[in-house]
Amino acid sequence: MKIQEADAKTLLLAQGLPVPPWEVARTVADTRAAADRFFAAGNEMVVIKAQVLVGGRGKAGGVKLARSAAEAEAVAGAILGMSIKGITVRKVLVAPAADIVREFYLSAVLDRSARRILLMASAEGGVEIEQVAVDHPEAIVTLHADPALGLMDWQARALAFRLGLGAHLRQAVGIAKGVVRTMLANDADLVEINPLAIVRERAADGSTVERLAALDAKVTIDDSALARHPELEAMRDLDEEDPTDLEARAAGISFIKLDGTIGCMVNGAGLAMTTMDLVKRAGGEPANFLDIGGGARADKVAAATRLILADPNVRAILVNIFGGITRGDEVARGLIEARSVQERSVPMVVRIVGTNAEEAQRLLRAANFQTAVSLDEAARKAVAAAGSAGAAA
Amino acid sequence: MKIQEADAKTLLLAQGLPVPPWEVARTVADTRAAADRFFAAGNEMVVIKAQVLVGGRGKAGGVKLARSAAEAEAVAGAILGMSIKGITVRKVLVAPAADIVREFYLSAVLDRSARRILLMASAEGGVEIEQVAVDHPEAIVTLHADPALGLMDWQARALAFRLGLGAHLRQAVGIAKGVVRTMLANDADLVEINPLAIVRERAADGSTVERLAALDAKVTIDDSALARHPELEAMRDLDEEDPTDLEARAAGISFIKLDGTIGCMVNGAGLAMTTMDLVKRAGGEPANFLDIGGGARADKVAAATRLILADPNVRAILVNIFGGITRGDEVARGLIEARSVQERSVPMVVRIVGTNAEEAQRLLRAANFQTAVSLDEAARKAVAAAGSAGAAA
Amino acid sequence: MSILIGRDTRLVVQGITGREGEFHSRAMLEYGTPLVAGMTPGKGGQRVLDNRVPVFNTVAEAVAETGANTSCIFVPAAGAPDAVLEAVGSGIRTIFCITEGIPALDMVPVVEEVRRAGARLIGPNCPGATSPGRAKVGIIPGSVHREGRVGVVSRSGTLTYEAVQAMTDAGIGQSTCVGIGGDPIIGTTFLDVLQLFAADDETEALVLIGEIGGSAEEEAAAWAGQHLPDRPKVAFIAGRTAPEGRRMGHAGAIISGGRGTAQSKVDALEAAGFRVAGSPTEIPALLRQAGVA
Amino acid sequence: MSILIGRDTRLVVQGITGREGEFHSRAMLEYGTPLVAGMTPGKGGQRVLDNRVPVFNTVAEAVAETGANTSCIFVPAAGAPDAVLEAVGSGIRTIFCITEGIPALDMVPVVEEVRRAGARLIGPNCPGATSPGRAKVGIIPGSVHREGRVGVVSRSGTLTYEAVQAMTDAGIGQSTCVGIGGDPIIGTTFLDVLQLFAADDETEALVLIGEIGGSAEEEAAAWAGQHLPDRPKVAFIAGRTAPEGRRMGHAGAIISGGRGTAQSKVDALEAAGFRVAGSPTEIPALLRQAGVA
Repeated sequence: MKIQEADAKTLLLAQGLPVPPWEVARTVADTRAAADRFFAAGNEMVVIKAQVLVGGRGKAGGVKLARSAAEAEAVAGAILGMSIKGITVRKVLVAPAADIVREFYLSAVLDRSARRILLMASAEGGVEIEQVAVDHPEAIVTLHADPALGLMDWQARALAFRLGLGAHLRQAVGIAKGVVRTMLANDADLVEINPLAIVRERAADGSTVERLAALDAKVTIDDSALARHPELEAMRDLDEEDPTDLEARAAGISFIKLDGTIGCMVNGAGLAMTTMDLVKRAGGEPANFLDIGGGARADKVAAATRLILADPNVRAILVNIFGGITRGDEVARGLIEARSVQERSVPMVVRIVGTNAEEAQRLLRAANFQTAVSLDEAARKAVAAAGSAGAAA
Repeated sequence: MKIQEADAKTLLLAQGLPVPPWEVARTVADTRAAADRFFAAGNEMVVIKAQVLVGGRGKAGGVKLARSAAEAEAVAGAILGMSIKGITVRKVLVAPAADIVREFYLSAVLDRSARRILLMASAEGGVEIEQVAVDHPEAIVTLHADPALGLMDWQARALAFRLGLGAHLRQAVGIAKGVVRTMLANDADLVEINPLAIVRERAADGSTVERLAALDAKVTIDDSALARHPELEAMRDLDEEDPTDLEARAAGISFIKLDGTIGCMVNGAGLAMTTMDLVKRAGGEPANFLDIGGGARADKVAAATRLILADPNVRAILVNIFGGITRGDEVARGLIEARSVQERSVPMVVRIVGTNAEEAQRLLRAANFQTAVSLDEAARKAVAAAGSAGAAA
Repeated sequence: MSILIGRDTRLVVQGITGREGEFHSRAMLEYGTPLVAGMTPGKGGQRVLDNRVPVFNTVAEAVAETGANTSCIFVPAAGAPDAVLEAVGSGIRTIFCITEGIPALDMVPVVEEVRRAGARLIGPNCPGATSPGRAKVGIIPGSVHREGRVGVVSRSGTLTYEAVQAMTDAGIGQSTCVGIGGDPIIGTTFLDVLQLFAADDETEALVLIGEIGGSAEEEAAAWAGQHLPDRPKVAFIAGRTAPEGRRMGHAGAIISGGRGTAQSKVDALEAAGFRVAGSPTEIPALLRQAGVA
Repeated sequence: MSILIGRDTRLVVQGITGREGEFHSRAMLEYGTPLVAGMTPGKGGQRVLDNRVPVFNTVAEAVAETGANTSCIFVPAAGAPDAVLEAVGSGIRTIFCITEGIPALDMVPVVEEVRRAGARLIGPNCPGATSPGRAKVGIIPGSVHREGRVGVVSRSGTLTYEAVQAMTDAGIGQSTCVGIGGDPIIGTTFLDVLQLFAADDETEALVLIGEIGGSAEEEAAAWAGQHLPDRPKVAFIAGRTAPEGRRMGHAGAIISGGRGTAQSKVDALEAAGFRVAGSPTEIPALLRQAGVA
């Protein structure tokens, strides 16, 4: 689960990382008021950043500076309501603009090959790490945290020296360890600070001091761990969710909406992807990924049907069930019942093999469903059905 | 550092262990009031326990039951002020008397050979584990916590089954893990629950339920870790400390008062024990263990002298320094200075070898100290000096 | 021979008294698997599955009493990492963890401990393994199999059944089918299983069924290209139409930062001499083309 | 030969720029120890000890640049466990930790990690080791030694100097003297050192200097009695007059529950064929009696 920058910063702050203050505003007036408070506190400039869960908001014009309350108001007016990669911006983060001396990149991810937490850092901060990996692979410093002992101080020191952060050793060690702690404390898949920056600040005596600060933060949470972190579940941003996402979660169905016209209902994630692939191969476009899981019963089939039909682009539904724990006849009954109550008539091609497949076949034929024996055949039939349904519409 | 039962129970409670309520009272009136509160809460009997840091308080008459406030007052009167192994009882713990079904023993200690935390348990609770080890060694169940993973659930379950606690599995697992957590959270050397008991309690609906409860607790803290646990340092019971203990700690001197007449001042713990042993071998009795540590300077020597002379039984002082980091001349100067201000004149035999030993010898002879070359000679001379000093006194 | 499970397997099922545990244990017994013990804390002393299988409170007791050497875990996600550690700590050498939904970071120290102990973990979130005609451990329907000489390794469940059924229908049998699981942190990788198959004299050909996410297919392909140049090799990769940045059901099935795409895997497999199928149903024909009788 | 340190030793001192680190590093250099590097985070690039020793920010750099294979740690207690882990993680094989006052539980995972890596840790809270005429690592005064063929192992500092001085004064030299440290959790035990001495062809006789607390002396005695029946063996145990339940300076020197007494150790040593001295000064005479020339 992705969470917004402000929430990510809250998690970093909780682990003692140096995150400059910020406010979140949902209206132009609130943005101006927040900016005013930062100006009153002695800041000369604020940054206003669109809060969306997609990347590339900078390029899209979603991050702007403002030197006055009036300017902040104007900027907020431009950003709030804009669309970034299809997402409408509903809130902005307001923070003092930092006086940046140098930028770094720091993240913790799960390294599947090594089966450990991987720390990645680079002195090329502020740009995407994927780009650095292409342009300057030698600039990326990596190290693994120990599975049992975690990130040891000496590892964090070595990382700091390799990044040229010897002058900020103590802080750099604290930040590197804090990133790993943030990951462990929240069951995160990814904790990213980009940029981690050396910023220049004015001390109480008027002199300037340089210190490290986390200016942006990105955290994603392991979905499997959300059940034990209700405080993180509460960070889910419903603003950016489709209502179907919510319904799918409630029904225990794994569902991802796509742009095509052929709805898919499958048991098993690998088979669901394969079904999508075969739809495409047969000349169609899948409208969704949908895994109803193992041992699915009639009510789940009904919920899956509703989820698929909620998409107005859907012109045909392909049901592909390989019965193992899942009983084919149970799915067939669910489909028959679901069709009887559905508001929109869409052709359905059903392929059920494995446990109780014969009974399923009998039930489906009696109810005049289109059926198929092989998966490839089912995909072809569904594409054909969608084509004629599209032509009819 | 040993801490009192009430403090140990506080630490267990902080880790979620089931510890019945208690109060600590320093006067007879407070004991009666505490007992009254427990009676008012529906308890029929309270237990009143002397709070001292030495074992065997039960046998010494320091643990008694009371069925009424008047009886509690009488018992408190008998216990408060009594002497247990030389320690005056200054406070008591008051708690509801438990309805015990069965008693167990459970502790976590540091196993030096295995270099791991060792959990020890026995279904023979309420008696000292050393006694069980002699009488029923087969009744003791042990297991090691993993150095990295800690005590795993399955280990705790196996322990519970072996103790016959299958009916209380969930609670037993929580308690075993809590004991290890208590050890790790507080840098304890020892965490002991004896007895851990199945107690019978009345539920709200009048039925009786059985559950596990920690009825007594003993925790000792690793002295080396006290600096990072100020909250534990605050649990030090100054009531039971000799003022010299406090002074020794302040001076950074390792000091233990004993019953003999020959004070010892040595650098190094092993050599300090050896010096005591040789005093005994020469027919004397050491008055203390004292290690002034490495690189000791004049002020430390002066403090050590004061510590030794605070004991009125001391009739002679044996100083034994093997100079390495410690400079012999520095120690000699410290001794000369210390003698010049000391209130009580006691013969001193000094043996200094190693770094700057010759200069030390010269200084000591000039100041009319008795010196010795070998350690055995020094011990003999000290014993002789104490003998004549004793005769003269 | 076969890999992971075979004639020497003596299986204990952890969580045998749960709904799923009991259901699949019955199927394993019916398939002929030497299921010698069950384990559920607090249910020790019972016998289950028509009185055929004794239940113990701990794995250690099951090992001591029945000589169990392999375990299959149906314990819920919250207790599954501990169940794996119990198996390892009790001397079990091969552990199948069927449980899904275990937080990935929970598995990091567990996988390390398994490695240190020299044991083997398959999964979590895996369907198990079958050596047709000998034993099946896990939840793969026994009916899809046929005895033979093709080794199958896959990250998914029903997709594997689909592919194996197609092989069986075409008269191509399997030596062992292994589902390694769809989670990001798993005990046994494609590469590990290919190495086991390489050393198995009853496995003549290989089928690898992968999906988007991570780089385990690429790593396995590189090794197989180098070490098994002459062995018939067929592969299928699911997720060609999956969008970037979205988890496709399996916790591990995600393309991120442009890495883990189906195309990258297909390219690596083809470069290593795998014939890559466009649909699971094409696998039998490609095996025949590669020389499987 | 000698044990632990010798002609192949290439030493890096962790915490070389601290007061103690610098003082003892100078003494080690003067003794002729091949001290090739120092390490203090943030002081990398400096040279210390009259420009003779380069300082690095990390142990890994010291190893890469100077071929260091042994380390000596003078880092304060709060940082010492991490310093040991850094040495292990950087490829150092023999680590002497001089630091005292490290909480015992901090050392439990560290000692385990050292063991897993196949490295060796001596200490913490130990005076180090000397192979007279070759090298000394730690804080033992070089002047007490004399080259020879008696191996000495001890839990304490100044008591060891006392015993070694007595041997040297009597004309009995040492192959290696090892101080294993007075803490309850230490990396190398009496038994470990006896086993090293047993394999060393320059060590003819053994001196073990123990003290109350724990059972390490008993364990070592049992092994030596069985495996080194003919080797001359002398011991001394400190703490015959120590009361029960009080820590005698060393964190590990405590009799608890009637265990760890001097008598128990003396009995075990005598049963294993050790001659046990009543005073450190008697050690040379007992060595002569046992046949040391």
